[in-house]
Amino acid sequence: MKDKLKIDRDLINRCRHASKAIADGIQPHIEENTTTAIERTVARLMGIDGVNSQGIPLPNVIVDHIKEVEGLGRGVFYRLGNAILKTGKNAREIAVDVANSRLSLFKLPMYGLNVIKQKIRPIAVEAVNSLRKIREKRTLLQEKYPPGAKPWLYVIVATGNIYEDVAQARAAARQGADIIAVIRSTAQSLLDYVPYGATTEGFGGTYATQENFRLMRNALDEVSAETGRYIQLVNYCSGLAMPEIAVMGAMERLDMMLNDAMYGILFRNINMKRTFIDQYFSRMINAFAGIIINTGEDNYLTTSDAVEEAHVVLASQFINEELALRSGLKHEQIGLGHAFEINPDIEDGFLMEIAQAQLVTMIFPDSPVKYMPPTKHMTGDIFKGYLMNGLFNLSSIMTGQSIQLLGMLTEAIHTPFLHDRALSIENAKYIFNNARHLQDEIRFTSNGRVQKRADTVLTEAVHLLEEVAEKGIMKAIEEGKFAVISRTPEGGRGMKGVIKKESDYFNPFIDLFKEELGI
Amino acid sequence: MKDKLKIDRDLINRCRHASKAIADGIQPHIEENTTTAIERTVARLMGIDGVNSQGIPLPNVIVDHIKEVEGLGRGVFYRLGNAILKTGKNAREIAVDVANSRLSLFKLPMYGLNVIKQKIRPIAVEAVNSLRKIREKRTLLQEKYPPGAKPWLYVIVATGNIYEDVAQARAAARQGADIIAVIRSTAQSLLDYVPYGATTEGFGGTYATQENFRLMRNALDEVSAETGRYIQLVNYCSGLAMPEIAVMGAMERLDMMLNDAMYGILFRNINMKRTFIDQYFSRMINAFAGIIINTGEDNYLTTSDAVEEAHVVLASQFINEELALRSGLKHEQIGLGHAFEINPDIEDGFLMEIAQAQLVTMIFPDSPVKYMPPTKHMTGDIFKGYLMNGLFNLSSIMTGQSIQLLGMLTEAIHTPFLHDRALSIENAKYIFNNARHLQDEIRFTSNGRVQKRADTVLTEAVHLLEEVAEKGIMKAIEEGKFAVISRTPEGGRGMKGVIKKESDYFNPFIDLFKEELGI
Amino acid sequence: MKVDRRAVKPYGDTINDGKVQMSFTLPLKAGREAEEAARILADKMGLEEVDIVGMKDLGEGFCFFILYGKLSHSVDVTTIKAAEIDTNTMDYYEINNFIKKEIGRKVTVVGACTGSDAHTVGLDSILNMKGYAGEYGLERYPEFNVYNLGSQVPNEKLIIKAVEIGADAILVSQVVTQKEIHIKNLTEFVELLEAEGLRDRFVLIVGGPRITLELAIELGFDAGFGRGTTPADVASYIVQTIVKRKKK
Amino acid sequence: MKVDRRAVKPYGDTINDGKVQMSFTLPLKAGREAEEAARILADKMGLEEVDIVGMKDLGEGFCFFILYGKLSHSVDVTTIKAAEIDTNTMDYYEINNFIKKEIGRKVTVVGACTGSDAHTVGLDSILNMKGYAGEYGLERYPEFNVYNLGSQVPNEKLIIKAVEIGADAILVSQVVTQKEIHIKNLTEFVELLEAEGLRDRFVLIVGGPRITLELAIELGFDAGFGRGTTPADVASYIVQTIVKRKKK
Ligand code: B12
Ligand code: B12
Ligand SMILES: Cc1ncc(COP(=O)(O)O)c(C=O)c1O
Ligand SMILES: Cc1ncc(COP(=O)(O)O)c(C=O)c1O
Repeated sequence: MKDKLKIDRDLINRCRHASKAIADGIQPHIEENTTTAIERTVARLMGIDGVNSQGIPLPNVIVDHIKEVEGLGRGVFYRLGNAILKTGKNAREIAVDVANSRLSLFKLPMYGLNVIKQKIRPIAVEAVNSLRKIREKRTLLQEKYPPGAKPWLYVIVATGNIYEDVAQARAAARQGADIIAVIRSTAQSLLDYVPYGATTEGFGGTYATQENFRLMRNALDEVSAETGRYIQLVNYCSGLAMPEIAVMGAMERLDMMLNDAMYGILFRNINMKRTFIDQYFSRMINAFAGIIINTGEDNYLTTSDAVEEAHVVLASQFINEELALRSGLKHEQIGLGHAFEINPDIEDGFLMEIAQAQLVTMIFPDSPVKYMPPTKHMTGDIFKGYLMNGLFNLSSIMTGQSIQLLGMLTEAIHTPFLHDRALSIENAKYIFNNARHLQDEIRFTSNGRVQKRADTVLTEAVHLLEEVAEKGIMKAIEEGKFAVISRTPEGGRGMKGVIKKESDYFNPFIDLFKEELGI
Repeated sequence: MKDKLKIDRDLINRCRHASKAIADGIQPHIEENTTTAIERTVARLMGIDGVNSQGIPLPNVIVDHIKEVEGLGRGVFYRLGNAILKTGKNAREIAVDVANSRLSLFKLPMYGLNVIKQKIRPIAVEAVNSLRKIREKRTLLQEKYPPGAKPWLYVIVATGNIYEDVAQARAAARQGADIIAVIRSTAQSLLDYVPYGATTEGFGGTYATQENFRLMRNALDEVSAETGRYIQLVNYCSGLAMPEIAVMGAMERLDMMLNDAMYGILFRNINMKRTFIDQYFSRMINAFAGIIINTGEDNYLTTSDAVEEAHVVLASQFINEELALRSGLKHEQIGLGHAFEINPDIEDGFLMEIAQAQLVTMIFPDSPVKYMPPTKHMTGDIFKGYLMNGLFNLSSIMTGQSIQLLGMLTEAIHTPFLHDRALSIENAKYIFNNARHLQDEIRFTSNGRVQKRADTVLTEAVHLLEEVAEKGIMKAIEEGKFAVISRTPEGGRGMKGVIKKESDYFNPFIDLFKEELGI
Repeated sequence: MKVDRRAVKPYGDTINDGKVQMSFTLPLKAGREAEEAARILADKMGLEEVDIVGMKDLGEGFCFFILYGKLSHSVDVTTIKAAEIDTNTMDYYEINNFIKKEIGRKVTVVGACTGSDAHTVGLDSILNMKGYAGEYGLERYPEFNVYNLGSQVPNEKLIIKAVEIGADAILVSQVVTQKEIHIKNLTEFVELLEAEGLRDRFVLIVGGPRITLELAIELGFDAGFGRGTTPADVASYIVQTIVKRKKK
Repeated sequence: MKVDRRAVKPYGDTINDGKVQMSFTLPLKAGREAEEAARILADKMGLEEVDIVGMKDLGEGFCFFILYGKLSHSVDVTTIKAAEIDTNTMDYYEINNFIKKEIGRKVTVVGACTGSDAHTVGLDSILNMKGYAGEYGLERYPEFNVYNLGSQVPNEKLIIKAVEIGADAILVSQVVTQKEIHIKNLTEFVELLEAEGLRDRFVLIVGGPRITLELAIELGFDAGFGRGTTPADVASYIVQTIVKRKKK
């Protein structure tokens, strides 16, 4: 693809350079600490699942049990491994016993850490291998049922009831959707655990549970086989349980995960220290599982103006990219967020939209951009909304996007109805087909409005990134540099879940993943 | 405007050359004959209007009266002028007397033609002057209330009831429409007269009558004054009464008229000999009245495929242009018809659409193209229809069109409802504003799909025009070269209304208009 | 998520939620009064939890509404007896063979756009060689004799022609429906036929985008064909109906 | 073309033509049965001359319909008494002056997005400096004390804060309405206030895109503000209501 925008490569290099400095600034913090969520993830990887009699998930039960007595500075692996060795039971059985107060891990005599490492590591290796098999199964299935052509049609289901979701998802996939995202019930990201089992009562979305993942995966596998087109499944791995959901997704063969380095901090007021640690491990799991992440830059534009804050979106994409690479994600796995949110009343707004959309694909040529539809400026005028979605689709096909989250004509009214989604698929198919090669056929006028706009956005992003690099990301967030939202390093939810690693901290999975991912 | 398509100028020259030959071929026929419709028009210009007791329009009464006794080879001016001189009554009073059988023009002693010419010419001059005043009034009003920016938003009203039409037109104009077209009741073009008075019963449209013109003109003048934007009024001057309607339009200050050299022949099976004569005189009147004509090439695409027959549209535009110029129309008054009718299911159909739309504005830079919306491929899916109208609007703003006939989302269902039209205006405003300068910002890839398509269409048009020039337009129509419809020179309605001019034929208006128009 | 066929309701995202979208214009200025009027109308239609999501003044004392609501009505589909074309669609080859075997002579049909209707494209799709959606039209069938009279044919003229050529079937196309002009025209056509005692001679068919089977039957036709009809649908119906009548 | 205000009907292109557009999905496969079911439902809603212009199978046993019809119902608008905000909107300067003159002290308000609702943009448009559609928010008004508690605030917490700061008005924002979650949450809020005997201390306001005045009043609020509300609308209402109550 020729550079249609004549962008200054040097500006891009400066952005990448600043992003590295930003990541360097936060890396020590990430490595020196663990979190309750990470330890619950370790518990899950060791095989713990289910809930106790009060419905509390067993990973929480076991982690809280350990935390209460000795803190989590050594991680859960040590006590759990010891118990396995001592009792001969598997991790899940041990968790059940602990939950029933039939067992305390602290009443058992202790092996030395090295012994445990040596003897229990195979269980961890086994767990990792089984995730690998799932990843391989995806590869096989995608060879057998190749995914559709890009831009992929990405639609959401959000009925609150997994069984209705399944029906809606199957219908959408048959109509031509390539990707189904199950939206989570409102505020699930604030839960410091993952709900359990099939659920039928959510608001604005359906709870992310492993059973719900499984039900949807099975349904979509059926449709994949039927249509000969592998249908991808998406859920959300952000919030206080992000690494846990990552591992659940890896187990149930999700294909994409919403996962952003800063989303929880900015938009859910989750503690930043906590989030930076959790995102690192969760992304490692995503990376290993062959999952494509979707970052959340679109969210900036729901509260900020898309013209004024365009450069913040771009700056955040650079940061997300750098942090993702450090977790072992490949460029192809980094679905950067972008959104069509310019006020429709602005003269030449469409030119600005395509300028930025083109800019992003130019700067991140190997990363699939996840392009979000108009939401903020949608109104009850469903006809106009349908048309705005059409321009959005056109912008995508004109600028070579990859992942197209389809807009709903009823965006301002309700979560999508069955036919809203069908109409959105019809919209995208029509536009994509009817303007299939438009991107090959147009060039932008030299130094015209489009090129100038791209240049402005990039230049402003450089300045922002260099400023952030200088003061550090935590400080920058505190100063409200992102989306005009200010958060303090100690504020927000989940701070208590951050635990300083002790010298004998051990988490076999970090090493296994690092090795595999070559980081 | 730079030539975005890199078209071969020589091909254009060949097209114009062939069109001249085609026009030359038909000109003698036009000049040697008159028609009943032309003579009725002369009667109207002399001041005859109204109906007899059976509702037959007085222009028909008088023309039939003369025709019956002596044929029309000398025209009506002679007998009418004589009667005015002899009776001292005006033309209208004479017509009323004839209608009531109180007078026969043939019972009056005759002056010599030269005497009549000399004495009655002032009445003709007076009539032409009053038309000139109307044209000047338009100029004044347009200075006071400048028309909106191009592309002009052109909407139709078609309730069948002039009073409902008026309410709908006023609403549309206030919402932003620049042009209101009152669609005629079905098959009015087959009437060999013009209905009279305000009408409230039409099917699929409202009768074109002078009173209806007047009512609508007044309503729009009010809105023009209110909004400070001159609202243009359109009606149809095609069919068996085309020159009569032209003069009615001139009298009531219409601003545009549907008027095509071949529409009636092909789509209404009106005799071709008749049509070629009528169109010449009707266009002369349009030219003098400062009216912009709208040719009807869009009609080809309702029965033929828009991809296969694209070149026929272009060829017809060249012919319409040449014939219009010969009637004294200026380039600025020739609104050439074009339509967005490519099947929406075709891959890259949008590229073909913009190729042709751009081609037309390149070839006819001073003629405002009248761009017709999708109609044929519209279905009951009003959402998709609304979107197709959006792409149509985008195509227009991308290629610099002038007159945008807005598509209705309910095109496949009913003539427009009030809110259908409001939605169409909203659609156009959004797209035009949001992509205002897109045409300045894009260039087409050299030798890409768009450029190649334009070249193909033009090349095929050259071949068709040269073939038609060789065999003559009548023969070509007989062979079905246009829209695959075949008509014979003697077939179709209205042939009987063609009358060979005698040596002493006289029509003062032709001379007056020719003089004024410099032809 | 089981559908109760005795009480089927519209579906948005939860079974039986009854969700319906609606839009209309009222001859009232935008405002609280108009909004309330829209709500009352929705209420009379049986909508609950009415949500007026769009209200737009159109000028001239009119206001456009877009709304959503939950329909309280339901329909018992187990009792529905939808009129159904009682023949099945065969393909080009099957139809020609059927004629040869079961009728033993060519089938003659005559078609026209009647009254003031000039929309020939629909009828042509059924009758002309070229056909529709990639399927040949009846002219292409060796076993059919086709007379296509084209547009704006008076009812009388069509009947005279049908008698003259001894048509098996008459095909009427009606596309313009404004002010119910098609109903008037079709009714007149059947009355004319009946007055002449000719009704039973022909298989009587009407088609057009707004034509339904119910309407056709109500107006005294044998069948009606709407949007998306193919030549084979029509040909199959004609030949099978001819044979059925013969057997009676 | 005279509108009879005692029998107002929807308008397409002729007065009283009753034309209405509708779309919905039925849990039935596309086909004659589904089409008939759609028609019956339209009939029950009071539509005549129903024209099903779109029918599209969506898979999984669902079918989407688009239809037009003529509504037989009409509405007598002369009897409509739409609840109306009984104060009039003043501008920024007028409001501040009004407070100085008529109240003589600063007005304190507290706002929150309650329950699980995290949509702060709407409330912020009313309260924050920046405001909405070019109009300043209440924070910018010198005569207002504003406490904006932000998102996902439990009802109890909001009430405690209101009491603590001696608020004149409480502003609740509710945007998420799926499964009527807002009704539940707002009802609980008013019940809590009433249980504590605090209801009459405050001007109680709720806002959000799906909120109507009727709903607000029904739920026990003083006023409700929907789509397109401006800060001045709300400020005017608050200050005038305070004065009215004082006078009583
Ligand atoms: C093309 C067209 C024209 C062309 C017609 C050219 C021609 N030779 O046919 C022209 C430009 C001449 C034209 C003119 C007018 N038109 Co027109 N036209 C259309 C248009 C855009 C497409 C119709 C079409 O060709 N469809 C494609 C065919 C294949 O579909 P179909 O007709 O539905 O046919 C299928 C089935 O219905 C069925 N079928 C049809 N007939 C028959 C017959 C039999 C026996 C059988 C078995 C089946 C069958 O089989 C076909 C294949 O599946 C429609 C809008 C639309 N998108 O539908 C308006 C439309 C039909 N026209 C309309 C109007 C009002 C007019 C005019 C009256 C406007 C005017 N005042 O001048 C004029 C006058 C025409 C007249 N006297 O009848 C209105 C009708 C409104 C209404 N419901 O009453 C429409 C809906 C546009 C609108 N929204 O205003 N029109
Ligand atoms: C922006 C947005 C978000 C942002 C919110 C950011 C933020 N800090 O506010 C983010 C991305 C976080 C978000 C998340 C979610 N959202 Co959201 N979101 C929207 C969106 C696109 C725009 C809302 C908006 O900002 N409008 C602009 C403001 C100015 O308008 P407004 O809110 O109507 O406010 C005006 C008036 O209503 C009034 N007003 C509002 N509040 C108040 C209060 C008072 C006291 C007064 C007087 C007036 C008043 O005055 C304002 C100015 O005129 C809408 C869709 C849409 N286009 O409407 C969906 C939408 C509201 N979201 C929706 C959903 C479901 C969610 C989620 C639950 C999805 C999920 N499962 O994750 C989450 C969770 C949020 C939660 N826990 O509440 C649904 C709600 C469906 C429903 N009817 O129940 C919508 C309609 C989208 C959809 N179709 O699915 N969302
Ligand atoms: C990265 C990311 N995570 C999560 C979410 C939303 O999830 P929740 O409401 O559970 O925080 C979003 C919202 O769009 C997002 O962009
Ligand atoms: C040039 C021209 N004249 C007339 C008409 C239609 O008028 P009528 O139906 O009265 O022939 C059209 C239709 O679009 C047209 O293009």
